[in-house]
Amino acid sequence: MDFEYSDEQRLLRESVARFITDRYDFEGRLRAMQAPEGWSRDAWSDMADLGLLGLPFSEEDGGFGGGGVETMIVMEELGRGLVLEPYLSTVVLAGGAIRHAASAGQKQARIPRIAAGELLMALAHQEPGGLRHGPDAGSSAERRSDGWVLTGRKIAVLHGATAEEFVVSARTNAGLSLFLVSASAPGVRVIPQRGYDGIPVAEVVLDEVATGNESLLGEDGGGAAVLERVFEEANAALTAEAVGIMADTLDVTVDYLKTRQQFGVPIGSFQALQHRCVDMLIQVEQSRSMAILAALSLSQPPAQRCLNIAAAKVQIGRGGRFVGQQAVQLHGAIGITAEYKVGHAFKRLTAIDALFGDADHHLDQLVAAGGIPPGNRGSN
Amino acid sequence: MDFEYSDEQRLLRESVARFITDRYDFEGRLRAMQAPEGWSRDAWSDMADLGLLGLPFSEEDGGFGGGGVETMIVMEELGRGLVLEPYLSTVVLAGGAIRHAASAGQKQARIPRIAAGELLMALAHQEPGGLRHGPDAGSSAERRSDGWVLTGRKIAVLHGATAEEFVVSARTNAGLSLFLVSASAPGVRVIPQRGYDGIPVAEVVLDEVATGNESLLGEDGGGAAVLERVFEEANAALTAEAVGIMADTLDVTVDYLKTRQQFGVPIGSFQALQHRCVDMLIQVEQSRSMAILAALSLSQPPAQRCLNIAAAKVQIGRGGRFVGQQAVQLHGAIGITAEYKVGHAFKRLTAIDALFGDADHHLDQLVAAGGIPPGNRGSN
Amino acid sequence: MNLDFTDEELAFRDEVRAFLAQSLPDDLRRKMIDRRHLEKDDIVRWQRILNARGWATPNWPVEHGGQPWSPAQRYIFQEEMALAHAPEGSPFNVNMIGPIIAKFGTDAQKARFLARIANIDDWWCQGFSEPGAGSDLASLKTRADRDGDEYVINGQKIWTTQAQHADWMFALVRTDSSGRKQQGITFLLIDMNTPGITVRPIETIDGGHDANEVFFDDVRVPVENRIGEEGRGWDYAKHLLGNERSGIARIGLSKERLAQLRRLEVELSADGRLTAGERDRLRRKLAEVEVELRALELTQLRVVAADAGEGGAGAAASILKIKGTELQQRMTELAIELAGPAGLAMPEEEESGAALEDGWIAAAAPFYFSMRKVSIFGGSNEIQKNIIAKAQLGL
Amino acid sequence: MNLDFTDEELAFRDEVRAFLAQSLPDDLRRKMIDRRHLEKDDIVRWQRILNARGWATPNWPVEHGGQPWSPAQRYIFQEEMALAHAPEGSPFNVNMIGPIIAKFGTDAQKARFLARIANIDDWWCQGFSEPGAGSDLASLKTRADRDGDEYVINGQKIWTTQAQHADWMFALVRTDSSGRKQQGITFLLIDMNTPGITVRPIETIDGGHDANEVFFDDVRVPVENRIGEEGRGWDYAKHLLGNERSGIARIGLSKERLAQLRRLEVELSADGRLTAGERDRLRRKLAEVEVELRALELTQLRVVAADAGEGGAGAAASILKIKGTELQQRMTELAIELAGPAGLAMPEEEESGAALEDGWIAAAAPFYFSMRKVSIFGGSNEIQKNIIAKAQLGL
Repeated sequence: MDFEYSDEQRLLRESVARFITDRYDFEGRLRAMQAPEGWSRDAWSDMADLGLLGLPFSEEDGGFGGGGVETMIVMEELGRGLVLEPYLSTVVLAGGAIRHAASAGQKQARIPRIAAGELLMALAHQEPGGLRHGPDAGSSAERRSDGWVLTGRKIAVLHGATAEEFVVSARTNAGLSLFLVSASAPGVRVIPQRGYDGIPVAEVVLDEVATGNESLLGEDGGGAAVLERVFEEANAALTAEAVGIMADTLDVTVDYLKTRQQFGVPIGSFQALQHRCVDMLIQVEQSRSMAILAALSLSQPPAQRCLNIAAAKVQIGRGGRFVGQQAVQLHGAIGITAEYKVGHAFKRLTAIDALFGDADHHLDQLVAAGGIPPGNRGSN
Repeated sequence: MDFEYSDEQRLLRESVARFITDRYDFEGRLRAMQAPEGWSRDAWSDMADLGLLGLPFSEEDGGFGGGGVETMIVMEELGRGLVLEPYLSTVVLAGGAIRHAASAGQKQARIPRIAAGELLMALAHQEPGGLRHGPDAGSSAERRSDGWVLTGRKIAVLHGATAEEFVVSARTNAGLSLFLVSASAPGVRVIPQRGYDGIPVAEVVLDEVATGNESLLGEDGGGAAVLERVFEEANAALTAEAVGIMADTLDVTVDYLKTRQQFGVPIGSFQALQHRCVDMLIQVEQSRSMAILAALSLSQPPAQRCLNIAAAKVQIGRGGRFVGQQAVQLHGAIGITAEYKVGHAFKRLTAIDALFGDADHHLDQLVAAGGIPPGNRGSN
Repeated sequence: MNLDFTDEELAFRDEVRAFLAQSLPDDLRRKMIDRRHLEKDDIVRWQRILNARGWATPNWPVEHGGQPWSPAQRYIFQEEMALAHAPEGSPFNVNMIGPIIAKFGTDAQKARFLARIANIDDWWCQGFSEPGAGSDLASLKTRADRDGDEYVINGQKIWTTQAQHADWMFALVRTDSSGRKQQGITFLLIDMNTPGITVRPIETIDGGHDANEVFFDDVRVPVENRIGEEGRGWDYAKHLLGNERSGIARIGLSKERLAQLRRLEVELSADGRLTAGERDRLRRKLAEVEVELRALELTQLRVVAADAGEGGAGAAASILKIKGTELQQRMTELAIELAGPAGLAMPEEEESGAALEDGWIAAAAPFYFSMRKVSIFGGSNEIQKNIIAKAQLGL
Repeated sequence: MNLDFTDEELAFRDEVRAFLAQSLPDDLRRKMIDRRHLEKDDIVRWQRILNARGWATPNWPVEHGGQPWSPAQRYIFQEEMALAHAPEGSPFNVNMIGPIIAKFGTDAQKARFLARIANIDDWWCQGFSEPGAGSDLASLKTRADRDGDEYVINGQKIWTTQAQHADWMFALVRTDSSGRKQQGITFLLIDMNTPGITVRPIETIDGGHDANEVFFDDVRVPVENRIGEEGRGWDYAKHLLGNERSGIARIGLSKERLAQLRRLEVELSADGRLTAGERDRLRRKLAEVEVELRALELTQLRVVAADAGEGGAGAAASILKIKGTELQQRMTELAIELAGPAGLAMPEEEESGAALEDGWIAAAAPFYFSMRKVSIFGGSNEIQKNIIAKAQLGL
């Protein structure tokens, strides 16, 4: 049992933290958000230089062989900066699908380019009119002699407008399957939208998009299993991101309470507000514990992994909502302006809960399984 | 739309309030509780003299024709005093069954004696091992030529040890039915117990108890409908009692916070504790509103009545728990001693939630019905 | 004691319903249902329809265009307005400056302003908050120096809702800094076209631009635009904040939203867009909200009745504000939970919600974010608790 | 970074398990499962079994009978004790006065007391709280006046848990009233058989009599029974309150209770004593508690690890106390909800819970009421929040 970072992990943390401090202050983030693409290619390039974009890929595939803890470290710091760049979409989501399902050739064509910051990808899975979360889709992929024809409509595609290639879920005769689809393929229409949390999203319409045989990612009919794995990793990553946001938001709020004067004293001297901050701190600490559990669970057997991460998502969904709402409330009017950080943090925490199953969804998973299995600390 | 009491109602309130102030202070209550029977025959006699015991019975039956509002007024004041006497068991529960189901002869034999404080009764319905609440029972009543033979076991019989007669629920061939059973009938065994809220309870064992034909209360097989009606009235009454307890408990707590000094100031000057008291006040006011709704619903059609009262029980179950727990917490150690009032109030509020369906149970009723029907303020 | 409406009240309700069915424009109703942003023109149009009927300013004194309604009638009117999806009028015109001028204004001020306020010929905004003086309103610093028949105003207001549309502002300004901070505050009416006024919009987290900073640089206001006496502005403002206790909880709106969520639950369940578990939980959450809302509705009716009767329900308005805003916020939480990831995309401002399928999904997030303000503005819920603790509990 | 136990730690766990399976008397285990009141003899008997194994005082310095365990081992030991339904020892002996004497006592005090404390040859109680000095502990007034080689004590302590059994009390008394109230406090060891001591039991709302008032009337205590220096008692007491942060959240106990509730859910569902709706809701409540409990367990492990490593997890002990007590209380809420009206009847003290069918029902209410104290005693949760706000957040 050991909660210490290794020396390498400590260095990783310091380098990402320095990147945030030096290159990604709140004003810089606002400028990036207001730019046409809604994020910064320069920052992305810096992240490539820091080695972050290849982090979770194996060394033989051209990455750095990082595991759950390394991703946790990166995501927490990115959370502190409310980073807008397509790390989750390209590295964790599309990159995760590639790690778990791609052929050697498919990997070779993509992972080095992702690690270098040259290839942007996105996962196009969510559809309108279905359940809010789950590894299922109504889009169709019909087999043709020379490949596949995809038809369907995808929404909430994170960073969809700047993706060069999509991982698309669609139903074949064999079941849900994944496909690599170029954004410039005929029949693909991408409608950019603003996400409420500042992360650009897109609607992606696939109108009889013909793709070659090599577009199938993983086994025909094997898409759901890959997606579930990817969602687990995404949720572990989001949990860490949320911890970074929550911790930073608490810091910002406490600083504000120390500075802001009302009735002739700093409002931080009011006990009701102090106790609210303590309640926020408790949520931060509880969430941090669960982010660690989620990160360390990624290397565990499926049932353990799945339920530990579900439990983590429950905690950060609820804790994140509390911290976000209270940070806004404690700031008063300035908390609801777009010119100030906490409002953005609140919105991002809201989005994190909504993505890949909210707290209630994951609580249902735990209920169905009869609770969190024991044994994450050695066999029981 | 009118929230004012009539002059008669105002007088009733004043007279019950005076009885509590003059005759039922906390020390007197403690003495009554520690007496062998666990309550005071003198106080009961006073309540008879005040006309409270005949209140809900019609004038032609020997009562005073009071309605839901009158019972609400009485119960709220009794709640303020944490009154231990068998008002709920004799007048509301057993008395309610008699009002709704008894023959003229059965009424005549009992109501005047109840009103005079001479007849104590109790409802023996709850059984071990079943659901926590519902109008069903496993006890049996077999038809004989000259009457019935009852067998079963009843628990949580409020004021069972001092009852002269029980209203017993038991299953006949026609379904659940109610019977009037003398406590001294052969085969009846009454085991007195202390209730955690100070109200005595009893276990009542019926071992082949033979009763006459005249023991059937209401129609053979008509027991469930009568019980549901009685439970509605009991819940409306308990809601009002809870409001009295909550309001008094808030008063006691606020007074304590004004008096108790720590760190050189009254602890009522601490903002976190002030805000907690405000949260309690909000629960008191919300609960009072629902007690009024419950009282006024008793004269409405069944669906409206049932669901309005369910909603009221949800509110006082949750509000009562909050007020009780917080009152204890705000008092600190003195809150958990048996020598001080708030601990007793907390326990009684706990019991009120548990009786006749707790907050969750009644929420389920609302869910099953699709919500509270509109229309309590005129047809919609 | 009873909760039933009298026959007269039921007849009044039918009259209100009939009027709303006939007179509320369909496009406005649609916008309200879709929770879309109302333009100034939308609000003005509806206000004038109400005004033509004599119902634009029912709470004003009868001699200035109010209605002699009982508390029950006022309650019915508000509830029916909300259930019919009618827009609310400008609170600044109808609930704030109108009653203030009617009560404290000179005859000249009444003649000049009241009818125009009722018809929104002038659009008003409220200049109270300042940077550094939010909940501690009395510490405001914007100065008004007397110069002959004019005050010369310098300073800054902030969070001024809809100042960008406003023709007039009613403002608190400091005319004296020597005494207690509540003293030396004066209540002025300021023409927004006066030279020296600059309005800068503030973007809020819901994507809206209704909040503003307003800067005053030697802005000259005639003394005749002062309400009441110099230095007594705090008293007039307090009167205003205590106003409208019957509407502060916005029960009607919340009931309408709850009804919409109930419809959604049925619709989404039927379409297979909720699992059985999700449906059960949603139903429980709705039932929980409904219990609290019903309780608050009755609490409000009790407050209204007490105001009409022996008067003074103490800090009741603060209770209504706290619980009412909590429920409004809770309702938007339920909606954004239901929207899920589909709700990530923000509608463009020019986009028509009605044109979108599932318009409620597009509206869920902006509405959730927007409603955070209700527990902050008008005295934060923490301030309301301070008020109750002091005024009602004596702590 | 990893959460797995090492092979050595797993072997240690097996050793603890085997010991508990073999050595914990069945009647004690049964009493614990039924949440029945433990007699003094029960606790003493078990403590001596542990002491014979060398495990009665693992957290003490090794030279005084402690164990050189790693934080993981301490954690494993506590968890296994709870899961096996082993009684907790007297916290006053094991966690409080023992470590204090080991750290601040004279050699003579160590020789005289420590072995007897470990074996509960002497039963200790804590004399800190006074009427009027609860959370504001430093304002205590019980006086100790020096008279030759003795202190003469006059005053009153209150809420003294198990004073009725105690042979000795460790107490804070005032030896100087001139300076700051934290100064002038002295830490004394008082033989409860000394003339002038009166113990009066206080009944608590759970029906128990473990709380007491203790009165001192010219009670003479030899100066040799003073811990450390006169006037520095506050420092020693603070050290004590910061102690035992690894156990304060009582995770093991809560896990055992959660497991019992899970078993109950299965059993009651199978018996048809829960409707489908009740079962679903109970399962959700249990899952919610489990998430929080798992998070707190990890938080505690992080605190323990930080203590062992670079040290100082700030106000972490207060966080553990707040959340830990909330969860303990929540668990008892779930049990009393399940008990329903059947839980109204209080068990008589002499009644054997095991003899009752559904012993958990009889235990539910007393346990629920009893657990209200955990958020009050040892510094109320409000005081803990004050501590965190100041120490950790700098507010």
